[in-house]
Amino acid sequence: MNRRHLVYLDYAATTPVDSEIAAAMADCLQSPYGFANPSSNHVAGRQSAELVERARAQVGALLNAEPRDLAFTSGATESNNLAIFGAARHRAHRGKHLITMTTEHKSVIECFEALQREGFDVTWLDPDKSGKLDPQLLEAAIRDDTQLVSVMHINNETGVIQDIASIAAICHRRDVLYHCDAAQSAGKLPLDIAALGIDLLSLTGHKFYGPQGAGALFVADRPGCQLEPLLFGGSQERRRRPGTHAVHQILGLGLAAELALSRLAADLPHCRRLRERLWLGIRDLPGLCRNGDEKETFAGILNVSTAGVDGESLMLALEPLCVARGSACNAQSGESSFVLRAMGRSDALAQSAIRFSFGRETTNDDIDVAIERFRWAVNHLGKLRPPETATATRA
Amino acid sequence: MNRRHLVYLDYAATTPVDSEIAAAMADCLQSPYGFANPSSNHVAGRQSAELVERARAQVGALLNAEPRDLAFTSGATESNNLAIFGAARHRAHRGKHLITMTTEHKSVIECFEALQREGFDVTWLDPDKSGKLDPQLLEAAIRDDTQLVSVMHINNETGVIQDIASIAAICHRRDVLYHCDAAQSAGKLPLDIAALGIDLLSLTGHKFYGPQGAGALFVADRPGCQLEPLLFGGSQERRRRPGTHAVHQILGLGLAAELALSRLAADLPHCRRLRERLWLGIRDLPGLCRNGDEKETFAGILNVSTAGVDGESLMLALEPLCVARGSACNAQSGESSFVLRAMGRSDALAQSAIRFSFGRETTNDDIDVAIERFRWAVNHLGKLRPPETATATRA
Amino acid sequence: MAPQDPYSSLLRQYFVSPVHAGALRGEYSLRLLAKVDDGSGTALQIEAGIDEGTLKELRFHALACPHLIAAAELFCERYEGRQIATLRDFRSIGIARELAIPVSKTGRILLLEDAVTLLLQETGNET
Amino acid sequence: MAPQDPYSSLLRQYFVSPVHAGALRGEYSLRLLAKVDDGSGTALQIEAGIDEGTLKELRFHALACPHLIAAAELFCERYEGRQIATLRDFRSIGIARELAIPVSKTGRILLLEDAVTLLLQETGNET
Ligand SMILES: Cc1ncc(COP(=O)(O)O)c(C=O)c1O
Ligand SMILES: Cc1ncc(COP(=O)(O)O)c(C=O)c1O
Repeated sequence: MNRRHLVYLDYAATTPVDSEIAAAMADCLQSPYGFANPSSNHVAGRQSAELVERARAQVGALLNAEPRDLAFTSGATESNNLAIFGAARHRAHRGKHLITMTTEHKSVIECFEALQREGFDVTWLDPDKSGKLDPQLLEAAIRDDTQLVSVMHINNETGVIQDIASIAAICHRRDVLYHCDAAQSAGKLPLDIAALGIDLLSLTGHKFYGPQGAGALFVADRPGCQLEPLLFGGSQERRRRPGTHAVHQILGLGLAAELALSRLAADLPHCRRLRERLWLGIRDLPGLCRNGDEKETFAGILNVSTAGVDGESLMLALEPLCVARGSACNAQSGESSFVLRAMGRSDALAQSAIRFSFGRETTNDDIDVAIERFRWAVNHLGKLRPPETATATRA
Repeated sequence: MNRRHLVYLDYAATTPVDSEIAAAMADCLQSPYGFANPSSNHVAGRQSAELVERARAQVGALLNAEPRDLAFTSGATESNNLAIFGAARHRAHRGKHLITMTTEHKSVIECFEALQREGFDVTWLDPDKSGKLDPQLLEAAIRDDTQLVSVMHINNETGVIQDIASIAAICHRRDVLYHCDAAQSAGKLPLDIAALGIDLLSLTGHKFYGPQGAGALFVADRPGCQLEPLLFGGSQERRRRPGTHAVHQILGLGLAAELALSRLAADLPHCRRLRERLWLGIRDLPGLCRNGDEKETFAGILNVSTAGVDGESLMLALEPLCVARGSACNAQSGESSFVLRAMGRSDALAQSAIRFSFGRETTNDDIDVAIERFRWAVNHLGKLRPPETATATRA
Repeated sequence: MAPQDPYSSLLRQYFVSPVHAGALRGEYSLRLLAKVDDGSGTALQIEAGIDEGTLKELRFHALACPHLIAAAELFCERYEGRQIATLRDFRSIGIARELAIPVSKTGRILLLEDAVTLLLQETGNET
Repeated sequence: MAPQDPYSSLLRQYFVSPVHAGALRGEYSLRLLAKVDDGSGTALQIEAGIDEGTLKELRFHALACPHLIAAAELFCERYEGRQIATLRDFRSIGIARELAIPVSKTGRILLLEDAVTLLLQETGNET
């Protein structure tokens, strides 16, 4: 398959690295002393340390957070693990009740499952059919021994946006820590941590045009918001995350944050236009339905199911489009999406779901190729379908 | 301070990235689809997955290990944590006795300290004065309930090389897992995991001309050698290490492994010549002594103490040399080296220790600058010293 | 361990251009239909147009994964023009090999074997 | 949070070229020596050459961190030529500020205050 013909519409899995950021990272890797260990107490080390601190300030500016409250990690998976295990274990003496949702990313869900095995009591909240969490449900679930709530900002499969301001407010009122997995929203939606009152927030560079393998965890500087570390062995990141800093990676993350801040206002309407174009181009297809709230969904994601179509065959028929079934994480297993199942979709519809996701570098032409290809694929598979097979659209 | 005048002799903290590797990483970051998520089930994703698997084969070749037994991590700190917590917890039902050394890297020591707090029983072995572990001591320390031994290959401060073949053999005979922190040796000394019979081995790219933030853990495929994961949330790396792969990072690590294999034979004698030149140039200085066994020390490290000299002042007087006091990890704290203390050095001598470390790109000129500067610094501080202050060389 | 493209180029070809997809076009003395499904959404049906013991035309419909679609197409292509009796020796494993279906996924095309068996039974009933 | 160079350029200058390091060179009616140490390796001694109540020459020796070396040098430079009595107002904190010593490290130069106090006591003993 010729690379040139690929149309990449899988921005929610990972974005291309911005070319200027890639160049700056390359410079850092190749500069005479840009590589030095920031923990080294010599001139080159101090220069590296300055690069790291500049990046910390850039990420802080993106989130309106104090730079010193940010710890650099290897990505959102690690940030989520550190936040959830770290807070739950640190507050275990106060109580062992935790709350999260069934539609969280696996790197959140599996932490809570592990904590359950450790003896914590976890309440799993379901979304409504549109994928949203009713804040009342959360309010009702909080108990005297509740210590931590983890609800993501943008869902990685459907793009559904949770009302994190209300969630944070409820948590604060009840003296419960609130962790937000913002892997899909940081750098894409405005985020003001100080105003929102979030305690813990995870992000990762490769979802907003920065490098893979570079993330951060915000930890609010307030009593009760402390973490047991997950990794031990050095005083980096105020002992929250030891290990030699990956200077070029952190530099890339910082630049991505800076760029995102300046591009937010342009990126969002761009995505909205693209999504509208895509939806208008395919919505009349038989059996098609849209997954996730139509209004409160991030503009960079369109998730659709097609009744009477096999998801894997649809993926193959869509080549050379690069899109996702569910999310990248369960791409290999071929399971149907647990997120859509939790939203009440039938198994058949959930397994046919395709996620289109796009961003800064996506063009109208890309969308037009996607429309054409998607229409062809659905028609092709429709022709193959045994005549009497059910094609009911609703779950 | 002008960068051009810096002389970088801190290869044990981090090496420069090989320029071809840096270029390949930059290519990957900038290539149209080199960035895709290897877990994505589309053409671009599969191309990325191939890059990851090629790198796995390259690292496997360096170690003579099965590629599938390698898990990519964010560095040796994470690899050490995963190996030690993972194995200790997985085998806890069999017994809770663990063995390590007092001269290990902090990312090993602090894991064992944390395990002690969890209720494990840890035996801490001291080295002899030359920094080496007497295998008999290890043999004697193993009990029926011993599950894991962790002894590093090359010590990061002194360069002392442990006899890991004997250690591995003892562990195997007694059915104890052997973990080796090879952060300082992988890519620098020949390592044949299959022949040595090591169960768990940690490495990190930035110590052998690869990128920071990219490491691996080897986990032998044999019964009893399983790990509890540290991070949860995705099926990457056979569930040993979830999270989106950092493709460019892993690619860089793989290339560094490949390059190291082809350069091993040339790098070692080069380092030996440099170290000889350096030692000959400074050994007559008053109060000077060498730390670590003279023979069984990695040629890329020379660690010396100077009686009657303050370590921090020595570091400053050495500018613009980039060298280390102890290791980068305790550079900020200014503590005297616990490694040298464990080897029986007095506090005064330990705190004056300077680690010169060098490698592939170090030149004779660099060494000559180092000699000149070191001589000047020791003389300068000697002149400042109160006349009657003790300058005894021996500990 | 190397991540392979799970679809061989032959598989892709049969998947994209399944010329035997659809209903029978000709007129035959005997028309048989075998319908199978796995109870969880995957469905396959094969139609055979038969004259004098010969499979004159084979057609299929499928709501299935790419492997099964390609396998059905390959089956139709291969057995058109053959005697009914040759179906007795049909095993999906041969097709799995031809299409280079990864071992872990060969189970996916067992439904084809079920459909062929059913077809044979139907011919037995008719003759 | 920004990692600062822990050594200001003034500190570096005094550290690298401590012109007051060493022993007294001149002849004075009164020579005083104050020796202090912190019990764990750091040692400072200050010598004063005094004529008619004036600190004519100040010299120091130190086995110490850069901050204390630079502070001692700055002290000697500053107080040479002054009256002994001016030593009474000496506080190391002023020097810490001048040398831009990070707050977390100002404790390192308290030994200088001890030495100056000792020097004052010695002059008291002598006069
Ligand atoms: C919502 C969400 N959380 C967490 C992650 C994990 O991020 P990373 O792969 O950088 O560890 C992702 C993406 O993979 C995500 O979409
Ligand atoms: C012996 C040893 N182990 C572990 C590490 C940790 O490696 P990293 O910083 O890549 O996590 C280092 C270096 O920092 C080391 O020298």
